[in-house]
Amino acid sequence: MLRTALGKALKGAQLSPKHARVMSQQPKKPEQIEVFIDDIPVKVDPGTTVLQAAAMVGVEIPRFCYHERLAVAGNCRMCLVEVEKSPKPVAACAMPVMKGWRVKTDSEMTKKAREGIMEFLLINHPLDCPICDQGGECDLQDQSMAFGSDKSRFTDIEHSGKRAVEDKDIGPLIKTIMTRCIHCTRCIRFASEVAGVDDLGTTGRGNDMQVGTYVEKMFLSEMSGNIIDLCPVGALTSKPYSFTARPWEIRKIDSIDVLDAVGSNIVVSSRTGEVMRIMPRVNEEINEEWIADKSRFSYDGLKRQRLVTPMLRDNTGELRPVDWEAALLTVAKQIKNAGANVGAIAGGLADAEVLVAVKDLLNRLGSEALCTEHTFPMDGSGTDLRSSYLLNNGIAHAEEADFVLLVGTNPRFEAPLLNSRLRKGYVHNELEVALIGPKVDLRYQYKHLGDGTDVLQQLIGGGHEVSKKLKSAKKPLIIVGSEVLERPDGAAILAVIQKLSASTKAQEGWKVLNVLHKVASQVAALDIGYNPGVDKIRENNPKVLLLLGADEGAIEKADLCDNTFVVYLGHHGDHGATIADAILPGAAYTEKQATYVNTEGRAQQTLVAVTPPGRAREDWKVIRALSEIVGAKLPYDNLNEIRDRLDEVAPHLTKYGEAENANFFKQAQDLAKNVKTQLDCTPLDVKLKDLSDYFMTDSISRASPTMAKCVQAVLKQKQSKF
Amino acid sequence: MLPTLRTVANGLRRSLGLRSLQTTSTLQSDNLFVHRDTPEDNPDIPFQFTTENKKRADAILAIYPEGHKRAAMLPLLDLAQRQHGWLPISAMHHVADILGLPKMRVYEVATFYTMFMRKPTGKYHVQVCTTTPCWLRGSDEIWNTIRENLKLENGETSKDMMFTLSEVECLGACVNAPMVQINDDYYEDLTVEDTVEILCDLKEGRKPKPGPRNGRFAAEPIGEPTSLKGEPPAAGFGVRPDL
Amino acid sequence: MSSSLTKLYSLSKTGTRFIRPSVNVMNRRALGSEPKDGYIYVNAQEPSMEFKDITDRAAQTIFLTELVRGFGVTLGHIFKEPATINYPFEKGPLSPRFRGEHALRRYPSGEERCIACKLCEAICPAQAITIEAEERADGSRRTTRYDIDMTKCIYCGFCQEACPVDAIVEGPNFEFSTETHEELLYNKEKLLNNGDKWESEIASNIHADHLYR
Amino acid sequence: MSYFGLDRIFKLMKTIKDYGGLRASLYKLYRIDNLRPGRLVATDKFGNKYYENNAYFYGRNRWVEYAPKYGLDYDASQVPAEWYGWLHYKTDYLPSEDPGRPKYKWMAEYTENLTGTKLQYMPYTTTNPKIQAWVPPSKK
Amino acid sequence: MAQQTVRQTIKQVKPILSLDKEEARKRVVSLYKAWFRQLPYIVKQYDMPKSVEQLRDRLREEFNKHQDIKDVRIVDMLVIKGQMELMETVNMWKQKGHMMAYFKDTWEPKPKDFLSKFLSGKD
Repeated sequence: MLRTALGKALKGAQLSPKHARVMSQQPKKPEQIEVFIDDIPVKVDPGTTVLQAAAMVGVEIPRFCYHERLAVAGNCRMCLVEVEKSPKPVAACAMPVMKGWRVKTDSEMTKKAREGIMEFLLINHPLDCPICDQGGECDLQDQSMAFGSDKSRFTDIEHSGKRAVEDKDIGPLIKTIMTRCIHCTRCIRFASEVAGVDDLGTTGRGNDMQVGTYVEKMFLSEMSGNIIDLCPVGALTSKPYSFTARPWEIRKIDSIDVLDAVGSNIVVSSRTGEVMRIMPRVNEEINEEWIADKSRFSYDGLKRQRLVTPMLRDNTGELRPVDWEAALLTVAKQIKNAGANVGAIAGGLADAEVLVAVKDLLNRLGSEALCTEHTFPMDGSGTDLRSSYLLNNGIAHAEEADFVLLVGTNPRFEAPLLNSRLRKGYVHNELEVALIGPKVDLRYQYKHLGDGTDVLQQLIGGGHEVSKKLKSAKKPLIIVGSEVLERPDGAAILAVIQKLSASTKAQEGWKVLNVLHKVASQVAALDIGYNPGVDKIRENNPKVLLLLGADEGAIEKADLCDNTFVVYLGHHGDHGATIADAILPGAAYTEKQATYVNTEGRAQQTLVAVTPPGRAREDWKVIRALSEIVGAKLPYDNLNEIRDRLDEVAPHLTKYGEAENANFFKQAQDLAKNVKTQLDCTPLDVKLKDLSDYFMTDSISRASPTMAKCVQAVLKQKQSKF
Repeated sequence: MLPTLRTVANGLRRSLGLRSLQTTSTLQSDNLFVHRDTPEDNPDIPFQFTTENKKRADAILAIYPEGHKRAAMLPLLDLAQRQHGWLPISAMHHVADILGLPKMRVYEVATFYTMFMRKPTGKYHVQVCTTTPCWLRGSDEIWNTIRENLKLENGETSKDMMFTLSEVECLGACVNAPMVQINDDYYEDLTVEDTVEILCDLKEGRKPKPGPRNGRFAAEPIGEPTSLKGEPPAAGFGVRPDL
Repeated sequence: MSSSLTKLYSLSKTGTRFIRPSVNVMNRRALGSEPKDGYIYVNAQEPSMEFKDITDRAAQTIFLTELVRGFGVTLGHIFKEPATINYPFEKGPLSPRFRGEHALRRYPSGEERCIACKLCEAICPAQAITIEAEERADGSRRTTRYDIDMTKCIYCGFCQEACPVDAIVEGPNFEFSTETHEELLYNKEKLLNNGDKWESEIASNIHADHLYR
Repeated sequence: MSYFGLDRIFKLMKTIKDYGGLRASLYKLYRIDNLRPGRLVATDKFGNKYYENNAYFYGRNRWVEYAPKYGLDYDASQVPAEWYGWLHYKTDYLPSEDPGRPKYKWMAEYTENLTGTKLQYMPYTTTNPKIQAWVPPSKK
Repeated sequence: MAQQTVRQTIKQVKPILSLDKEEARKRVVSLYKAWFRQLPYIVKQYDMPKSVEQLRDRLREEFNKHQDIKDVRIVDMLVIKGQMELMETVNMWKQKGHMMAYFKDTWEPKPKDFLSKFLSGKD
């Protein structure tokens, strides 16, 4: 909607305020103007709205429809303020300030305007706060307390005067109670601007206006949950969370999402030892204030299919619950028997602490067979140079790019928040996107270059139509999906891309080569020194194999010897647990304080929101206890000590919140020249092509009933005609 | 039977001053602002512009500069409605396809304007103005005449899909009150007999002459003009002498 | 018979006036010594050492007047109607607002009233209420757990004040003492059952009080 | 006569007679520590008898005599909810006459305080377990 | 050196009650007897679900717990504590629960090292 073909046609002629902000980084700065908010003088750039100017001096103006990250709509009128010499109050969110304006946010007129608007809003708003999930964190509640009148002229003894609106069915995630809607249109703007799914709109007019989809249609977005946060009232609420908790009885713990490699910052709300919901936390460098649906809604997977007690496989081949002593002793015995012939595979949800503990343990036993489930080419620079496996340029900078080449990735589902950045660049910043790989729907237009590896060759050769654009771009990005690098010819692809990125004329400090990982543990594992891929395990055939939540089926029972003793350390009964001979229950990401490194190399930590269920323990502690019984005692007893060890291994792992840069592109490219593998001619492919593929990708989301419902709903929507 | 009983019970309760419990949404408009699939209106029914209308559509699109093509939505929807008699959802989809817009944007426009008929409408859409001037001039009689003649109530369509009757607000022909709009034509200065005659003509396939029915040409007074009879004053009339 | 004895008792009471004529005098003296600064001396005072008073006191000690008066009171009460009520056969007057054992009420249709808004849980000063809620199959908001720890409860009545649907009420019953602690940890079923049992009385209490709220 | 309190003796004798003889009266006295004349107001469905005698002062003028089946195991909580208000002087209406007293079909049968009996209430959880453990697939 | 200091201090510090070990022993024995005689009444008064024999065993155990203590002053101090305990018991200043606390199961000490912490699940 925001950008049709017109956007391109009128290049630079008319720019949205956001675009202006991006452009204003250029040296020419317009003169600032002075305005007075409640007699406090403030100097602002021209074009600043009254509301923004007021925020600068700390005066908050009430609002419903205005949102910092969405276009200005100006339809709720809650932000009306008096401006001196203006006969009528002005809408602060939409009105740019003029020189010398005196804005009165606390005058009689302003108060009267607010009370009037509030009274109008409340005429048609149902008084069902007791059963409304927004109750307690509702903007309308708060603002009617703060700015509303203490009396109402609305008397409705017949129960016939209030507007009633039919509820809409927009999928299994969002519950709609449209009678509560105050028509702020935030959800509509989010859908069309950020999510790029133009399915929401207003139908009807006047008193009959309603927000909805007009036709029966699911809101098919991977970021749909954010409209719940945006909704200032209880019209859009979370379906899985519905009626289960109240905001005042919830404990909020800041944490990190680990279901993709972006590492979105989240707030885990828990109550009576149960995760009630997950909400985004603002982090401008990563997720702004959005999170993807999988991160938000798969928490009910944390309550299903959990491993709550250690288990051992008995003589009949059945897994039986045992206590920790028995489990640890048995595993230790097996490890002792195996000697150095022990291997470990780290899954996608393993944290840095357990990774380093396992590495230390196996090293002490004399084994080097430490692998990650997801592979990465070892030819050339391999994993020695950090810059060859990171999203080097950072997630936040993706929106500044002017040309993006996506190779074998579907960022919409592999990293929805990166995709939203790209879409932001596309909408506001004239970003051009090209994609090599299967044709997928990214919710913005891009140039599909085909899915063959030959396109890469052409690009290098300069014979391709896009190569000129790539070479001339000031801020080009090449984003490679980690999935294509898992191919046998991954090294060759990486080498080509390294060469390609070196050939661009990017500006100083701009890093062209970016690898987008799919799982949260991969970067940390590679940083610590794990070998990508399970080939080593297949070759060595270890007697004891330790699976750290490895559930993707990278290794099957058939790949191993019959006498291999498989130990599964993890939190969900999934693929890994079924092939295991011993199960050691670990903690999920909401239950431990653990370090994760996201795809851009930023170390972040999760915090403990709830305790691990049953007899489950924090993962690294299991390894630590095991080490003592095996006789190779690891020298750390508490979190601080193991963090010290992490610091020893790789100092950036404990610098929480900071993305440690890596810049060895040149060296990597030199090393890449040694790559012997040739490009394969099989087309590049990605696993997550469609929204229905997105919801269930790991052991947590596979256990989640909500995610299963989502998949079904998406498949059902596919059958629909709308 | 049961609904009648319920109505009676509700009426009784209300008259007794007891609170009634509301179980369904109140009807505030006779239009539904969500789509419901019906046999005559569902996305499976194909809609295409006829070749003629296709040309017209192209002409309409040509008016609007590149990048502003979405402004052609209103005329295109109108074209579709004229072709089909009303505006089915497949027509909205077709317009959305032509303009390359999300369907929702078309739904928004189509539901906003009351003159887009999203329900099957008769060949003749009889719109009776009942706003104050017409009402003062006897629109009630006209309304009742049409109602009885067509045996339709407000918003109903006759079974043979010939007539749809609706009561509308001011159509801007107050000087010629009372008036009725049938499709694009205004029939003004009506009496009961005129109304019956118009309806009869329509039923028999004749097209009655639109315009005032009392012999007036347009909005001029009947007979002689009663004011402004003299020569219009020259420029500068009534202006301060010093200017 | 008893009335005559009561009279006898009252005679003994008036008799004190004859026997102890000095009481009033002494009182008056004690109070009469009210100083100008407005303070009253309240501590034990030295007994008067006038001859008259000394003999008076001596006479009272010798004739055991205090003892006799005491017996008189006792004797009189034997024949009086006792003022204590014979619980559990007789029960004292109770207000309709009395706050006793909790109950969860139902609508006349039999549908439970509680909508799990958790306002009672929030307002409970003793944090005696625990609620868990979820969507019922028909989409309505209901509790799955409504526990009141009656041993924590301080019977302040805030819960029933907070309740928007009159679901949780403190019923009239106070005869719910138990032999064990556990029995006082009420769950939802118990509370609903209480409501079903006591609805007759709860409803009439609310009816009796409806004019005042 | 009243001066000598003889009327009371007659009253006592009449009460004894009303209660069905000396033996019954003695048992009553033993059981309820009281022997008073009163008007039998009603008997509830459990067999409890309600008496009233306004000659006694307010607070003692209504009383209940628990059903004979309880013997000495009478308990204050054996008064059913309908009679509770009358016995506590909240209302002067008898339950059968009170128009404000609802009678819904879902209303439960009154039970006395069952503590110490087999039927006593024992708390139990009404919720589902919060964590669903994984059950390993059986080999069979 | 340190031992010397200790010894000196011990010499200088005055004993509480008993002048020598024998006297201390007498006090202990008399306390034991006093408790012993009281046990049947304790069982009755506190309605303890234990037999007198069990209490006797427990009493002996309690005294034997300190059998290694040789310092007269500590013995005296323990005797005084025992007397206080007895007084509280006899005067019914205690309640059943306090008495039954003598028969509590032995509880495990708080886990100290990593492995026992891990196994007990306590941090």
